[in-house]
Formats: sequence, C-alpha cells, structure tokens
Amino acid sequence: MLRERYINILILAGLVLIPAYAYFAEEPFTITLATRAVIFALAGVGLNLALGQGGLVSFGHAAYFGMGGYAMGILASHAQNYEPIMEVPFLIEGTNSMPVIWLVAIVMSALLALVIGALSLRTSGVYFIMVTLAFGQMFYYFTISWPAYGGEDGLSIYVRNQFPGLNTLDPIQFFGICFVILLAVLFLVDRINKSPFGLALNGAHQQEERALTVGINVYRVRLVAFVISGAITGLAGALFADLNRFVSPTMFSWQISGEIMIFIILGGVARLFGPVAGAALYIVLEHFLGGLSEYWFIYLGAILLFVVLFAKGGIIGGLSKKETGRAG
Amino acid sequence: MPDSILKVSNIEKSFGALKASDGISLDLVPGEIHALIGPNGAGKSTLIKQIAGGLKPDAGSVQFLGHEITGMSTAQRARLGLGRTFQISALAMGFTVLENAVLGAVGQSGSVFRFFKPAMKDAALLARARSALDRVNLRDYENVVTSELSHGQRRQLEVAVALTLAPKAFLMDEPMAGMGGEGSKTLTNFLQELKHEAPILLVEHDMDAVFACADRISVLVYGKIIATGSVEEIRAHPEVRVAYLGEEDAA
Amino acid sequence: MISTKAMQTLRMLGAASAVALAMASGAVADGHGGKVKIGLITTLTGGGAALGVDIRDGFLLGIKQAGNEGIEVVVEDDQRKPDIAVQLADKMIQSEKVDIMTGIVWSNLALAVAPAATAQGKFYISPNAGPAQLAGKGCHENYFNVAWQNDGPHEAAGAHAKELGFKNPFILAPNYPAGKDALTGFKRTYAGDLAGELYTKLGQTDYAAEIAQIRASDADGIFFFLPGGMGISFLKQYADSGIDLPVVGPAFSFDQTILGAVGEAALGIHNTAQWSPDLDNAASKAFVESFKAEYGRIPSIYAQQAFDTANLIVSAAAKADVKDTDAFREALRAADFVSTRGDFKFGSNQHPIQDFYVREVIKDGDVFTNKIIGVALEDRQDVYAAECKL
Amino acid sequence: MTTLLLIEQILNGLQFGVMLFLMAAGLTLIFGVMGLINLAHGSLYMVGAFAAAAMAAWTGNFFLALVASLVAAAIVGALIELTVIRRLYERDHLDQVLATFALILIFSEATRWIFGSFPLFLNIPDVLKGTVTLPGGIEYSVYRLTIIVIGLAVAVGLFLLISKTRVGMRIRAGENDREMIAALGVDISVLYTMVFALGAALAGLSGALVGAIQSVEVGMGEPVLILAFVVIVIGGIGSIKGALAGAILVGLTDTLGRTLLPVVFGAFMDPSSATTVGSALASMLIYILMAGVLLFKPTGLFGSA
Repeated sequence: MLRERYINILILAGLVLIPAYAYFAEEPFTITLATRAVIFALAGVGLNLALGQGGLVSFGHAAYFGMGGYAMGILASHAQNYEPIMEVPFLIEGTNSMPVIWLVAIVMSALLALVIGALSLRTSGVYFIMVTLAFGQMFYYFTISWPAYGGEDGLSIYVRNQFPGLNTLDPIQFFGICFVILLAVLFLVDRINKSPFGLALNGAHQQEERALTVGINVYRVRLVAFVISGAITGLAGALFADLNRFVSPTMFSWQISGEIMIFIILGGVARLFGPVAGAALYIVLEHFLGGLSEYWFIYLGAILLFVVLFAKGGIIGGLSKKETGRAG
Repeated sequence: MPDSILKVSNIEKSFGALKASDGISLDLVPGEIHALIGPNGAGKSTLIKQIAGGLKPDAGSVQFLGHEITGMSTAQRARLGLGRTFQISALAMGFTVLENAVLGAVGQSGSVFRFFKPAMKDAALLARARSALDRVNLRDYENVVTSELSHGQRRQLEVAVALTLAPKAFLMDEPMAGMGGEGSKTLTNFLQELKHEAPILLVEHDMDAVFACADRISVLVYGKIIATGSVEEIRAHPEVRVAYLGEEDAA
Repeated sequence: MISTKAMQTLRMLGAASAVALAMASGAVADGHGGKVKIGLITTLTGGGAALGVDIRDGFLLGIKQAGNEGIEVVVEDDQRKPDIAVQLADKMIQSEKVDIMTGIVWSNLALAVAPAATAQGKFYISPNAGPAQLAGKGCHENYFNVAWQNDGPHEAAGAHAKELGFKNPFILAPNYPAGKDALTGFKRTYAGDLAGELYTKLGQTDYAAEIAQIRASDADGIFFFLPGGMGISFLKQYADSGIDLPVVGPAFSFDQTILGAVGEAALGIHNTAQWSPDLDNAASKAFVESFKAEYGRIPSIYAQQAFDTANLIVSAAAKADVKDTDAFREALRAADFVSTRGDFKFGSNQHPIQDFYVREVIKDGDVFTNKIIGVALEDRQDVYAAECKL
Repeated sequence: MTTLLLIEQILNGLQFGVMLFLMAAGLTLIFGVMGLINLAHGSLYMVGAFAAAAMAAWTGNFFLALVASLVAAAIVGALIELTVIRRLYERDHLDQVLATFALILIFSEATRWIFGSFPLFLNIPDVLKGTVTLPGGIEYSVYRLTIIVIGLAVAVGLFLLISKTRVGMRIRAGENDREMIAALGVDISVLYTMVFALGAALAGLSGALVGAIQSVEVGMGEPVLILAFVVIVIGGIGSIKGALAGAILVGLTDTLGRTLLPVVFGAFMDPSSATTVGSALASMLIYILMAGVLLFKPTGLFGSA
C-alpha cells in the first residue's frame, strides 16, 4: 500500500512537472496533451467509482461524457449568439461562465445517470454491459439527427469559457483549472471509497448476498454510485468540450465508452489513481505510436490485450506488485 | 408456550410441476434452537429463501416479530433483525476480517448513505464490529484478509457478521458444514449460549450436531413437514425413520 | 522540403521517377525566399480512410511536382474524430508552427478545425469539405475553399434532373446536416414536384424499406446523396430491386474510391462533379498520368481537389511571403495557377466559381470510371456568398 | 400506405431480422456455452466478408466465396480462441469486453493494412439477381428471399444440432456443468474451440451474404455487432430461440418504424419536420424497444435468471 502511495505521488508529480517544463520550454502543445490526459483521467475516475468499486461494468459512460459536453456547448452557444435558451415559462439564458457550466453539466449528467441507472440496474452481468452500451448509442443517434444544435456537425464555441480571475485561453492556466478539479475529485472519491457508503458499495460488489443480509439496499447504493459516477464523467465532458472549444455527437460514441474503460484497465482497476496513470499512458501511446505508424491501433490493441491477459493490475499493479486493487 | 418470534404459515411454492413448498408451517420461539432437517431435494433451500427473502411464496405468509414480512426484501428483513449465515461462506473475500464485520455494522446502523467520514475510523461502527469478533474469538485476526482465513474461521466470521446486526433471530444454513469434530463442538457450545440472546432456526445436515444441540426438530420431506418435536420424539417417529433416518442409515 | 513523415510516405509509394511537369505557375522558390510550412490533417485510419489517403496523395504529388524546396508538409491522421482533429490542429499551430492548414475530408471536422485555425491567425484552405456555415455568415478572410461549397454538386444534380425532364423524382439522404443540405441544394435548382423525400439513418446499410417505398411511389427518377459505404449498399440493392428509374446524384457515390466496390450496379448513372478524369485540358491530363504513374490508380475528385489545393498554395508562395499575411492572402485570392478543372476563380467568399459537369459511369477495360457527357451548371457560385461580409 | 407496401415492408423487416439472427446466433451460442461476451464477433463478420470478396475476385464464383467466408472465419475464430479467448473464460465480463475490444482494434487495422483503405467489390451471383413476383403481386428480390431461407435454415439447423445430436448434448451439458462434462471424459477445450469456430463461421457467413448487397469495408462489423447485442439482450442471452425472436422483433421494429413514423408524424406536422422528427425517433426506436422489454423482463424474453 505504501509503495502504491509513492507511485501515486510520482504520477501526480509527472502530471505537474511535464506541463511546467513545457511552459518554460514554450511547447504549448505538450500542455494541451497533459490537459487532455487530466480530463480523460477525470472521466476515468468517474467510471472507476461504478466499475472498480461497484463492479458495475458500464459500457455507456460516453452518454454522460457527451451530456457534459453538450451542457457546455448549448449554454455557451446561446451566450455566443445572445439568444436565450428558453423564455417560457421562465427565462433561461446561455452563459460562458465555467463554474455555472460545470454545475449544469454535473446536474444534467447526474439526472441522465439516474434515469439510465434506474433502468439498467434492474439487470446485471452481461445484460447490464449491453444495456448501458445501447443507451449510449441511443443518445448518439439522437444527437446526430437532432437538428437544433448542429446534429453531426456539432457546435463550435469560438472562445473558451470564462473563469473569474483567469485567462482560460492560456494553455497553462486552463491546465491548472483541470488539474485542480482532478485533485478535488480524487480527494472526494477517496473519501467516498473509504466511507460507509464506499464499504457498502464495494461489499455489494464482492458479495451481493452478504450486503443484502446485513440490511443494505444494494440497488439504491448502486444507483447512487452510478449517479455520482455519471456526474463526474459529465464534468469531464464539459472540460473536454472547453479544451476543444467544440462538441459533437462523437462524444457519445461507443468508442469513447471503450476508451474510458481502457484508461481504467491500463492503469489498474479499482485503484484511485488507476485511471490517472491509464489516461496518461494512453495519451503517450497515442502521441508516439501515432507518430510511428499509420497502423498504430494494432500496437494499442496488442498492448491492451497484454495488460488484460497478463498484467491484471495495470501499471500501478505492476509497479506496486499488488494484484488486487481494493482501496481500503 | 411463549409467543413465537418467527412464524411460517402454510407456505406454498411451485416451480412448474414441482411443489417445493407444500403447505409448510413452522415457528421459532424465544430461547430455542429449532433444527430443520431433511434429505437432499426436500425443499430446504427454497424454504430458507422464502424466510430470508429473495423468493416470494405463491401462498401463505411469513411473520417476524409480529410483522408481516412475506413481501419484504432481504434487506428489509435484515433490518428488522433477521440474522443469517450461509452454507457457503458469503463474505467479501477481498476485505479484511474487520472490514467484513464493519460492513455488518454499517448495515445495522443504517448509515449507508454517509459519504465522507471513513468507515474504518468510525468509533461506533468499530466497537460494534470488534465486540462481534470478540465473541467468535476472531479479534486477533481482524487485519487478516478474509480469503486467507481457514474454512472454520470463515464460518466463525459468518456468525460474527450476523452478530453485528444484534439480531432478534438467526437463520443458519449448515453452519457446521466442513468443520472438523473439534470445531463443530466449539460451535455447538457457542450456539447453546447464543440461543438465549436470540433463537436459532438451524438448517443442518450433520445429524450428530443436530441431536446434540437442537431443542426442537422439524423434518422436511418433499416440500412437507412430516414431523416436529423434541429430539426423542423425532428419533422415535416412525415416518421419519422410514423417510429420512432409514435413508441415512442405508447411506 | 517535405517533412520526414511525408517523405516516408512518398518513398513508400515508390516515387522513383517523378514525372516532371511544366507547371505554368513555375512554382519554384523565387526571390521571396520565405519558407512555408503546411499542416495536413486528414483521415488515414478507420472508415473513410480512402478519401483521406487520396487527399494526402494528391496534395503531396502537387507539392512534389512543384519542386519548391521552401515548402514543408506535416501529415497527421484525424481518425475521422472531431476532437482528434482539433487536438492535431492545436499541435500543428502551437508546436509545429505551421502557416497553413488543409486536408480535412469531413464537414463536421472542418467546422471544428477551420474556425480554430483562422482564429489563431492561420490560413485554412479546404480541399474538400465546404459547409454552408463557413461560406456564409461564418466566412473568414483566411479561409479558402478550393473544392466547392457543399451544395454545389447537389445543385448541379438538381439542374441536371430538370434537364432530363424529371417531373416527380424521389429524393433521399442521411439524416444529418450534410444530408439536409444535399436535399435543399437539389430542390433549389430542380424546383419541381417530388414523389417523396426521405431521411435515412446515418450509417444505415440496408435500404430495402426505402427501395420498397420508391417502388410504391409514382416516381419518375431518383436523386440520392449517400456518401461512402451507404452509397455502395444503396446502389447494389437498388440494382437488384428490378426498379428501372433514372438515377442522378452527386459524384460522392460514383467516385473512383467507390466505383470498384459498386461495380456494374453503377454503370450508366449520371452524376455531377467539378471534374472528371477524362476532362479535356492539359493540366488535368498531365495530373491523371502522373498520379497513375506515382500511385498506380486513377485519381478521384478528392485527389484532384487536393492537387489543385497544393498548386494554389505553391502559386501564392511564389508571389508572397506567407508571413506577410495580407500579401499572401491576396496571392491566394488571385488563384494564379493552372487548375486541373480549367478555369478557376474565387468568389467574394473565397469559394470557387466554377462549372459542374455531368458524368456517366462507364467501364474502361476492366476499370470502372467516369466520362463527361455534359455541363450541368456553368460558372456556378454558391448562394451563401451573399451572406458573407468579406 | 397500401396494404401491399405494408406487406412488402414486413417482408423487409423479416429479412433484416434474419440477417441479424445469423450474427446474433453465434454471439448468443458463445455466450450460452462459454459464458463469454465477444465484441470481436463483428470482426469475424468482417473477416467473412473480406474473405468472400477476395475469393470472388479470384475465382469469380460466389458459392466458392461463401465457402471461403465460412472457412476463413472459422479458422480465424479457432485461432483467436486458442490464443486469446480461452484465457478469458474464467475471467469476469470486464476482462472479456476489454480483451475483445483490443481484438477489434487489431483486426480492423490489420485488415486495412492487408486490403487497403478502399471498399472491396462483392456482388450477387447472376442466378440470384433480379426479382420474383410473389402471390399478391409483390415484386421481391430473389437474393433477399435467399437470405431469409438461409437464415431460417440455419435456425432450424442450430435447433437440431443442439437438441438432437451428440455434439449438441455436449454443448448443453457444457452449458450446465463444466465439471460434469469434463468428468465424462469429454475434452471440454476441444468442444469450446469447436463452438467458437461455429459461431465465428456463422458471423463470417452473414458477413459474406450481407456483403454482396452492402459495402465490404473496414469497420463494417461494429454497427451490426451493436444491433446483434440489442437482439440477444431482448431475446435473452444464451437462447437461440430468443435470438431468433429478438432478431425478427428488431428487424420489424426498425423497418416499420422508419417507414411508418414519418407518416404518423405527417398527420399533424408539416412534411419536412415530420420526416426529420420521424427519422430521428426511428433511429432510436430499437433502443427504446430494448429498454421497454427489460423493464418487464430484465433477463430478456427467453432468458433464464
């Protein structure tokens, strides 16, 4: 456990030092890459709560990622065009304030996760995997064919949204915002994992019968975890949209759901920092393998396969030589 | 006879053509160990599920402490005070012994939806968990990961987790299974003590253990209770001898 | 100079003897001396990679033939994902410090990248996608389109349908923005009655239900816009349906990248484009020959558009230093290069004003290709130019 | 809409359903017997289509191409079973999803590497071209009728295989009790390889059959894969009967939905927005259907708990 803690600190240090170096070396793109890694890590941390702690293999987290993205896209595009979102029964205006957008993204994706979770959690095992996948696809097709917000074209936001006191267009400052959010969420999720709720969630994952017979309403525990998980991934979606200043239905695609799962497995399932390490590795692979070969997905596939088959604990598991990832 | 804690009345449950529970009635009174025996396929596990939750009878009712619990979920029954142990240890194997016990305490305290205070630093939860571990002599093992416990120790932990609920009645499914003679004896003594706290409905295969500790015995055959009575009565009961003990002897 | 990655590509493709072409623009680095760095982002993996590969190959061929040592090209793959495209654009602008960006195949990706590039003071020169937003209100002085505004080929098809005497055609397209633009474009020039109008699911592969509806209607012709695999599926299934109505469509489903997969089912169909491999002018013929020699296949319109894009940039680089944005922009606007499609000039919104041809799918030996049979629209300018405030 | 057109659309829905069944049957069989969720099933569909296209290009014979699709997919299936899949039987579903997701990445790019980025050509054989007139005057594609017949034949074949033959008995036993069958002296790993190859061959066959009227290109398998998942979730995972019922239900819902919904909305909207809204809803319809089924039967129509 101690060793894992050092590895975690090392990962965080890397995430700070690399952009800091890039800042002084004037390589802003490296900062953009680091920001991307941080945002993906955040999405992964969200999914990991459901998947790692709760054993809820959601193959449809792109739905919340996309919902967060569209929360940003819709609010900011209305602010950009000075058109209110709705006037009846009461006036709702667009906004370009990041904190407001984050709040809306969290609430909207939490609500979506509540509906999808309430339905999907009636099933379990493979059904759950496939049902969440199908719900994600449903939203994918909906956003493509829904003309109001650009359909497949998506929405371009020309200027990054505002955060009081900061220049968000400056890559290092935007990185800072994302990094602080990641830290805050990591802290929060760590507390949740260790709380009675986290114990119940993990206990129900390991032995559902036992959790039931000690009087825990497993369905409700899972639903709450699913909602928190969706909300975090939704927040990541809003940040991702702001990073690209663009949203499109691809944020809802099942490949995104798959990628978020890949971050977790690469880093180590049910480890607090698993998705962080995994997302960072993914970005590094994408960047370097992508530069080496047009067919870099073959290598990515091979690495993923190797990790799943032979290195179950992911990077962190491999480094800390501890197979199981129960955060105690 | 004192009022019964648990009362099963005329339960019926069919799976297609098979009648797994055919008008079963039985009760559990304070201070007793009531053993339920029966050959394989007699419908024991079906009956347990209908008492503990997870399976709804087609007809009949289950009452616990005067509450009608027939339609309740497993978790609701547990919160009313029905403690349960499983035939095959149902423990979170990745948890430590203490974590498993704390999980029980969390369920008991109804503090599931608390998100910030670490469970393993909560004095009330820890006290409840440790006192349960004390009672089954597992206190020294509290930091051991459950998957590393011996079989007998896991059975003890099962009981401890049930104890954290401070149950009003126990439902124990073959607690002696797979335990050596010595362990079995220790557990029997422990149950003799425990029954004064809360009566025990004991489903058990081990005949010697049943005859050694049960106050009353019910015999289930083909979904029907063919006899209920004291150890002596059951030993002497002709139908039981034919239906059950005869088979046992032959085997 | 071409960057190492692009160099590898060229070498990979066996570029031993480059066919030297006398480009009228004489695009050799002259007195201006300034280096030009071009970022080409296109789709090289996954579905639709065929289009990106043709754009890359056509573009690199153009640059190579120009022989301009001062032009460097960086090629990246967007995987057809908008977020990857945006990220690569950031990379090219922030790290590679490119002056010009180009290459994007898809409108939705272009809508993500082009505004980001122009907002950061770079040129974006589109070799393919021409969404209405960027031609009208959202036009930008640093955004040029060398291909067409998206409606163009559809308007041409509409005009041709009218000329063929369609009285009651059935029209269909996928349910996404480009699909809606397609039907709108067709209706703009056709302007008659319709037997039916259908939006299909994006990525749909089975068209039995739509074909049944066409059969049941009293349509006298069909117009469809179904790019990529969707078009292949539709054409095969339509050919097998026994319905024998004349079909017109934009070139996207009858292009060189696709014809091989459609085969006989496409024979004889009229389609509209700004170019065809048999177009009768010296630059086009030379281009087709050199492309065939270099890559061993007939170039598609995508390759042709990219080739023209490369030559436009080369011509501008010969006149002005790219660092002098205003001068370079003027040089681009002049479009002083010999286009493979003959005359070429930009409209006020920096989209081409050009002819659209009607082509017919033919079999030449054992290769399916297109042959020009007429002109659908002459000197067509897109309708959005009026909304552009340039 | 006329009755005749409605009947034709129902036929189209049926044919679409049968096509989905070929894909779903292998998926559900593999899940039923080995408890494995295989995302790479779409890749096997693609392998079948590409093998058929390559064989057709070489020999010009469609039936040889079908054989090639079966053989190639079965061989590739057996190979991945031996190297990768069998390490996954004892793993949880998460590992299975990720490992087979990795296989998709590898297969897609490897296929593109071998065959290039351009779609391949595969056409209907001359004997099956054109249409026949069915009773009632419906003109229907011979090839589509052939697909319906092949699909139903495969369904019957699978039922017989599983209920009547020795191999089928082993499959059923394997489904219920791995240890028992091992004790009976049946080499379970050979059985599993066979079942996986069978499922793969079915996917390959459907890829080739469908490839003749659709586009043979990289990535063609994934959309079908997701539809096949919806099918087996609706039908109940592991049940061949459920796969058939689910496939036909999905086929009919999708086909009728996309033709009828715009008409329905047209009753109270202007035609253009009716088409837009109708098509948007139609594209979501099967997922709504799935959610509806699971609301009432969380393990699908024919699934066991």
